[in-house]
This record gives sequence, structure tokens and C-alpha cells, in this order.
Amino acid sequence: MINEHLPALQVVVPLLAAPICFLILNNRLSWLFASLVSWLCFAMAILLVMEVKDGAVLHYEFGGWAPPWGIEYSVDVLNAYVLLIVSGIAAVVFPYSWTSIQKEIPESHHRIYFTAMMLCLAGLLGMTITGDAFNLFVLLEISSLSSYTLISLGRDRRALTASFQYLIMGTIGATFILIGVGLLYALTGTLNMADLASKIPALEGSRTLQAAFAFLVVGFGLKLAMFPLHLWLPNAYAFAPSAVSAFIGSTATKVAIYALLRFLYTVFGADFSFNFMQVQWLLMPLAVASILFASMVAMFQDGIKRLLAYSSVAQIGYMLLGISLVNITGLTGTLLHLFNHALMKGGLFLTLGAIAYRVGDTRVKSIAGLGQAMPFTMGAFVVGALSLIGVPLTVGFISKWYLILATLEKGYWPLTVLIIISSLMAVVYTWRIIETAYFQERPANAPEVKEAPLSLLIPAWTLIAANLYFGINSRLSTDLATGAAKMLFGGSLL
Amino acid sequence: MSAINLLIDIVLLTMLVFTTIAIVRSRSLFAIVMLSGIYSLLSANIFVVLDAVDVAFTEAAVGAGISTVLMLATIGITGYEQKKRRSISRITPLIVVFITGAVLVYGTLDMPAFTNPSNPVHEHVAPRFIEQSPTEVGIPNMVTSVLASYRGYDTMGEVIVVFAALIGVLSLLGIREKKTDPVYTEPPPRPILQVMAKFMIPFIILFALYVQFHGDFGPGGGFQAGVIFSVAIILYTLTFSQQDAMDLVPPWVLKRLAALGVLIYGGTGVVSLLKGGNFLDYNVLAHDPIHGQHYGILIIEFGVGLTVACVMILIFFAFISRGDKNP
Amino acid sequence: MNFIIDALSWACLMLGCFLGISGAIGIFRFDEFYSRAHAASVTDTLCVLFIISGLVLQSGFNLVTVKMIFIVVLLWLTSPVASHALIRSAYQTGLKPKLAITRKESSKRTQS
Amino acid sequence: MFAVTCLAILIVMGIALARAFIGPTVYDRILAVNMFGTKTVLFIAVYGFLTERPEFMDIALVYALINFVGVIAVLKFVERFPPPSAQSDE
Repeated sequence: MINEHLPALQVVVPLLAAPICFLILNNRLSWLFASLVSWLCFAMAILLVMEVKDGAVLHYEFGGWAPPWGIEYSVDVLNAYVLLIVSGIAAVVFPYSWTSIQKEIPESHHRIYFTAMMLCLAGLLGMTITGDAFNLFVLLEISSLSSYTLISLGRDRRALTASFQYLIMGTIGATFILIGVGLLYALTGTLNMADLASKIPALEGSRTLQAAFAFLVVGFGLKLAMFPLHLWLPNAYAFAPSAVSAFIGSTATKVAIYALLRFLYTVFGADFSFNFMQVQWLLMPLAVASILFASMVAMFQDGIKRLLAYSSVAQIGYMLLGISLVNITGLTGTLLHLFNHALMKGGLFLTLGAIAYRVGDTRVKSIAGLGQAMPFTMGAFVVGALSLIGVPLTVGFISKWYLILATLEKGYWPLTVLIIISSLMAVVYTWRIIETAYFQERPANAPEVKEAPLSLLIPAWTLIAANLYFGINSRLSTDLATGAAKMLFGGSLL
Repeated sequence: MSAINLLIDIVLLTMLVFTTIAIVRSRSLFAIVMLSGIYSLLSANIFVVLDAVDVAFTEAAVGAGISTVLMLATIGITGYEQKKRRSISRITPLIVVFITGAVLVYGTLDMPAFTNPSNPVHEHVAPRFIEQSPTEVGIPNMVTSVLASYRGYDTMGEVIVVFAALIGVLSLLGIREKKTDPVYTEPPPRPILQVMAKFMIPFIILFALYVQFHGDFGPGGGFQAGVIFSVAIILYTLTFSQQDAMDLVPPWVLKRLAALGVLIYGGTGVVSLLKGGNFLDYNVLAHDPIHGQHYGILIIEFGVGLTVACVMILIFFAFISRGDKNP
Repeated sequence: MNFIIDALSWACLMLGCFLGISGAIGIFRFDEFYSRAHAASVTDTLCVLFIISGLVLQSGFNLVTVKMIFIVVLLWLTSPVASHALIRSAYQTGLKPKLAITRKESSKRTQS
Repeated sequence: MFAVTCLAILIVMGIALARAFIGPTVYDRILAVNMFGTKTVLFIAVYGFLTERPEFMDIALVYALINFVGVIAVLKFVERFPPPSAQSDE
């Protein structure tokens, strides 16, 4: 019986856990409860993946009203895969939070932190699982509002400006999405995604449909930090509390990319998006620009968090590149990179949180000599950095391999060269950090630094170890990604 | 008849355009607040003309009442004037706005003609709402049955959005409870206002209750009722003092109740789950599905009203307890 | 009978419109805040009364009428109080009535 | 006859709007907004009769209640934070 309600519970449990977190007065209890819920979500995501991995599609009708009258959740390989990423990262970040926020957030705000994290998790899971275009917008609002709150909790005053900047950009994005959904409703009279998909092919020449498409692509582009709409991202990631950077940095943009894919392939259909609107010729130059530009900027950053944030913009460029290639291998590369980038950025930000906990800040110069002082933390960082570069045996290699294969398959060899060049740039910007940590002496007047506590190290190493595990045994992620990519292309290959 | 409607439409929209231009051109934040009050009055009129009663009602309660008050409280924190900043380029926003506008206009070119009865909006989903909701959900106001039952999950999402806004405001501002009022230890006596407020507050609360429970039949429902209720408390705060209001409704109680409202909504869903239906399937709440729908809608509307009222009051408290500090 | 009611409600509505427009002209044409406030507040109440009575005559007696009577009562109570509070605030925060200024100036003039 | 009344109210609204644009003092704007609010109540009531949808009266009633609170809030605000110069806010 419980299995049948699994799709609803996946979102409803964290959604209702948020007010409960707020009602629990004891901070520690609130944290324990939140962690427990995050594990429960992860368990449910695993169960869902098991059920749909052979191509089955689960449907859930809210209120017992059949779509398109009611709201429907539908779970297929693609969203089960994204659910797995989001809830998996949450299951690591929530337990990690307790120690991490002790030094970063005033104690009076701990409950607010857990409540907002819970809301953000619920919103992201809901955006992923929903089969209704308007419901997606509602859950997008929940996740965005709570992420503005979370970013503003950063201890630097500039966190407020960063959060405000994100709020403005994010609201514009959300408004564009709402306009797009509204135009679709005016054209078809329905909000259900599957129903929309069945009605849209008949409307191909309609200019309203084209406008709706433009608004949705730009709206999600803002949310996923597509170049040049990425301006909010570096500040937001740099000034947020470490645990928040880890969570939002590895999930929020991924979910936005998923939503973009869902609209491009399922709602509008690959034929309309790529043959009629030719959206790949918009995405490809932007992807190239963001890879080159962001990697370049990342090389000159003083703050490690900001450096990683720019690297995120570059990684998003890879994902968009995979979409713009319009073949199964490219899409598989994108989906694999969703998973892999979540693992590596999550791991790296968690490691940075451990450094921030002991050292107090995360500028490149302030980590000098930490290689000896914090061997486990810096070890984790090195592995994460290798994965970011794309060294074999790490996950970064797998997704880049697929992307390179896809470019070769299409015959776009300049893009192959671009991927290799940008990997070299990643070597440059990560090497600066590693060099400072291992080959520079700790300044004589700097205070003594101990290894980070286990409560931070264990979660960080969990994600870093996942980087290695899925780099060596990539069956699970590639199977799911290939399955999802094939499903999105359906029978009709371009 | 339709000529007069057209004329009214044109006049209202023209006024709306002028108001918008005035808002954009003004530097005085206070003038902007006043003009946006007018803007929302105008848009409520337009909603009335479009026959969207429930939307007009919400706009009336939210746009004219709460948002003016909250925006004023915000100016109390920020100051009167927009700072002059020369460094910001005006070209980029202008281009963005023009492109957006152009795409919107382009999008309307193939839009189904307004008021054409054979539009997809009228032919696909809507007929069932119109024809079957009286027998399936059993309440006369179709808008309420769509919001609370057919798309009840979205409404739950919206309540949580309101709750998330509260979390944001609490984290940014917090509510300062202070025993003495530093600015006005002795507020100037305003007997006429106080008498008037005492007379009005019961009226407003009564009307809030009417809106809350009459939502099944006429325009209104939990959301609007919550806002109207919070307006009563705000009037009390304004004519007496913040401390008086905080003694009447202590913030810690409001915080609990705001969370409780969300849980009441979600709890209804969980109960229906346990009784063997889907989440938020009110049919299983009673032996007779129609009764079940009735109970379900009544309970969730109560949850909505509770959360909205508490959140609005709390946000107001948070703003004014900040505004006192730096006038 | 119907004719009389129609005529009465016509008269009421037109009188209301006239009052409303004259108030509007006042608020637009008078050259000083206090005179404008005077024009607006005096006409407002009667305008509401006449227009709503015009409507009441048309609708007969039902729930709508009760609501309309409520509207009149509320506006009659709140509108003057709002005007009073507005003018009081204006005066207390230092907005001087034009008349007072001229009197002061003229007294100055006579002294000098 | 309702149509004529509607139009007359719209004219009044337009003039009040002009006053709200011109100012020049804070209080003129408040006065204009207050007048605009009252006229909105009337407009909705009359329009309900024009289109034979008297349930619009609920909305008019909400305005009659809330407009007052809005004006009081504005006044309270102006008293607490007096405008930079009382003569003109521009």
C-alpha cells in the first residue's frame, strides 16, 4: 500500500517536515529530525529508482482527480535519476550541517536554517517529480524562496547582497516561466505535461507557442545559470554558509537543467525544440562561451568558494553542450555530468566547509600549509579536484568521455579540442590551491590548526569516495543515464 | 452594452498605463507606494470587469490593504528617497525590457481571440469543472472547488510559499520584543481614531469570518480571510501601540500557529491517505463523498486562513520592530 | 410605480455623480492642500449616499441591500475620520494653511 | 443609467489620479489615494448592477473596510517619519 503512495510521499514528507522542524524548539532535535527525514527521502528515492529502472512509469493523482483535471506526479527513469541525486546529496549534507553551522550561523537561526533546508529539499524534489507545469512553478517558488533565505544566512555582510541579487534574477526567471506556462495554457487549455505534449504538435506554426518556448528557455536559463545569465551564481555560492553552498551548488542548477530537458523533450517534443526552433544553435555558443569564460575567470580568483562557483558555471556549460549536440551520447553525457558534478562539487564544498570550520576563511592564501595540518581534509580536496579535472578512475572522466564521444560522433572536432583545453584550464585553477596547501609553509604567526572533526570529515569523504566508486564502477549511473536519454529521444531519433 | 464595456476597459487600462509610467519615473519611494496602491485598486477594477470575482477579491485584500502597509513599513527601514546612482547602466535593462515586450507582443499574435467560446481554454479542462463540480465536489463556487479540491495540492504549495516567506523574513529581520517603546513612550492621544478603530475591529473580524466560511458560496476563502483578519490586528497596532498588539497576540504563539496551519492542511492529506484514498482525496473523509469534500475543503481553508493571518501579522511586526530603530 | 422608482434612482445617481465630479474638480483645481481636502471630504460622503441609495432603490430588499447599507455606514464613519486624521497629520507635521500664512504676512505688513 | 454613473465615477478616478501624480505634497497624494479608494468601492458596486452580478458587493465591502486601514497606516507612517520637507516630497 505504501509503495503505491511513494511518489507523493517523496515530496510530502519533507514538505510537512519543514513546519515540524520549525515547531521543534530544541536545535539538536530539530537537526536529528531533519537528518532522519533526509535519509527517509533518500530511501524513497532508491525505492522509486528500483521500480522505474526498467522503463515503467508511475503515476500518482493528487486528490484522486484524474489528469488533466487534477495534479499528477509521474515518475520515469529520468526524474527518478534526478531524485536520487537530490535526495542523496541532502542525505549527506543534512547530517553534516550540525557541526558546520555552529561556527557560521548564530544559534538563534539554527531552526530557521533546518526549516529552510527542508523546504528547499522538498521544493527541488517536487520540481523534479511533478507532471504538471503549474505545479512545477509552485514548487520552484518554494525552493527559490528558501534558497534566498539560506544564502542570506551567510556570515559575511555581502551574503545579503548576493541573496538579493539572486532574488531579483531568480524572480525574473520565475516570472518568465510563469508567462511561458500561461501562454501554453491559453493555447491548449491544459497544464498537465503529458496532455500538453499531445496537443502541441498540432500547433507547430503558432507564434504564441514560439513565444512560450522562448520564455521557458530563458526562464530556466536564468535558474540554471546559463551564460550570460549566470551573474547571480558566483556571489551566491561564495557567500552562503558552506553547507548551503554544497547543497544548492550541487542540486539547484541540476534540477533546473532537468526541468529544461523535460520541457524541451517531453512537453514541446524533440522535433519542435530542435528541428523547428533550432534551440541547439542558441545553446551551443552559450555553452562554449561559458566553458571558456568561466574557466578563465576561475583561474584568477582569490576565494576558493568563488573559484569553485565559476567552475560550476563552466560545468553547466558542459551540460548545455551535451544537450546542444542532440544525440543520445551527448544527452547521456549531460545526464551523467548532472550526477557526477553533484558528487564532485558537493564533495569539494563540504571539504571547504571543514577548512572554514578550522581556519575561519577559505581564501587561497589562507590555506597555505594545510596539507600537513589537515591531511584528511586536503586529501579529500585533492581527489575532488582530480575528479573536477576529469582524471581517469574518477567520475569526472566518465562524463567528459561521453561528451567527447558525442562531439566526435557529430564530427564537431573543435568542440573536442575545447573540452580538452578547458580540462587543462581546470588543472591550472585547481593546481594553485593544491600547490598552496602542500608546497607552501604555514605562516609563522598563523594559529595552530587541527584536523577537522569527524562529523565533517565523514560526510565529505562519503561524497569524495562516491566520486571514486562511480568512477571505477560506473554501471549504475551510466545505465540510468543511457536509459533516460533513450527515453527522452523516444522512438524518433533525429 | 458591449460598447460601454469596451469604453470602461479602455479607460481603466489607460489609467493603468499612466500609473505605471508615473511609478517608473518617480524617485520618491513614498509616492511610489501611494501610486502602487492606486495601481492595485485599478487592477482590481479590471479583474471585476473581466468577471474574475475571486481574483478581484484577493487583489482587494492583498494589493490595497496588506501590501501598502508592508511597503510603508519597508520604507520606514530604508528611507524616503531612492539613492541616485550614476554608475548603473540604463541601456541594458531597457534592451531587456524591450525584447521581453516584443516577444510578448509577438506571442499574442496567434493567441486565441479573447471571449471566443470555442477557445481551448473553454473547451478542454474547464467544461468538467463547470458541469461536474456541483455533483463531484458539491459546492456552488467553482473557483473554490478548483482551488481547494481539483488543484488542492497547488494551493497547499502556495500556503507553504507563504510559510517560506515567513521563514525568510524571520531570518533577515527577526522580531524584537521590547518592553518600552523608545520613540513614543507616550503616544499622542488620538481619541477619534481609537474610538473608530475599536468600532471597526469587530466588524473586520466578523467580515473575515464571513469570508472564511462563505468561500464555498461566494468569492473568498481562507487566503482572503486570513489577510482581512490580519488587517484587523494591524489596525489595532496602528491606533494603539506595537506593545499592546504584541501582548494581545504574542509573536511566539503566532509562529506556532503559522506552522500549525500548514500542518492542518497537510494533515488532511495524510488522513485521507490513511483512510485509503490518495493524498488530499477528500472523498474518503466521510461516508458520503460529497460530505467528505465538504469537510475537507472546510478544514483546509481553515488551515490556509490560520497560516496566512499569522504570517501577515508576523511580517508586519518584524518590519515595524525594525523601523523603530533607524527612523 | 416602477416608473417612480426608476425616476428616483435616476435622480439619486445623477446627484451622486454631480457631487463626485464637483469634488474631483475641487481636488484638481484648488491651489492648496487644505482647500482640496475640504472639497474631497465634503462631497465624498454625500456622493456615496446618493449613489448607493440609487442602487438600493433598484435592487429591492435582500442580502445585497444589507451589504450596501453596510458600505454606506462604513464609508460615512471612516471617510470623515480619515480626512480628519489626514488634515491633523498635515497640520502637525508643519504644513501651513495658505490662509494662515497670508494672515501672518499681512499682520507683519501692517506692523512694518 | 448605471453606465452613465460608471463613466462619471471613472472620470472622477481619472482626476484623482492626476492629483496623485502631481502631488505636490505627501498629503495630496494620500488624499488622492483615499478618494480613489472610495470611488473604487462605488465603481465596483455600480458595475455589479451594470452586469447584473451583485455578488461584487463583497469586494466593495472589503475595500470599504481596508481602505481605511490603508489610510491610517499611511498617516501613522508620515507622523513617525516626517517627510524631508513637508511642503513637497519631490
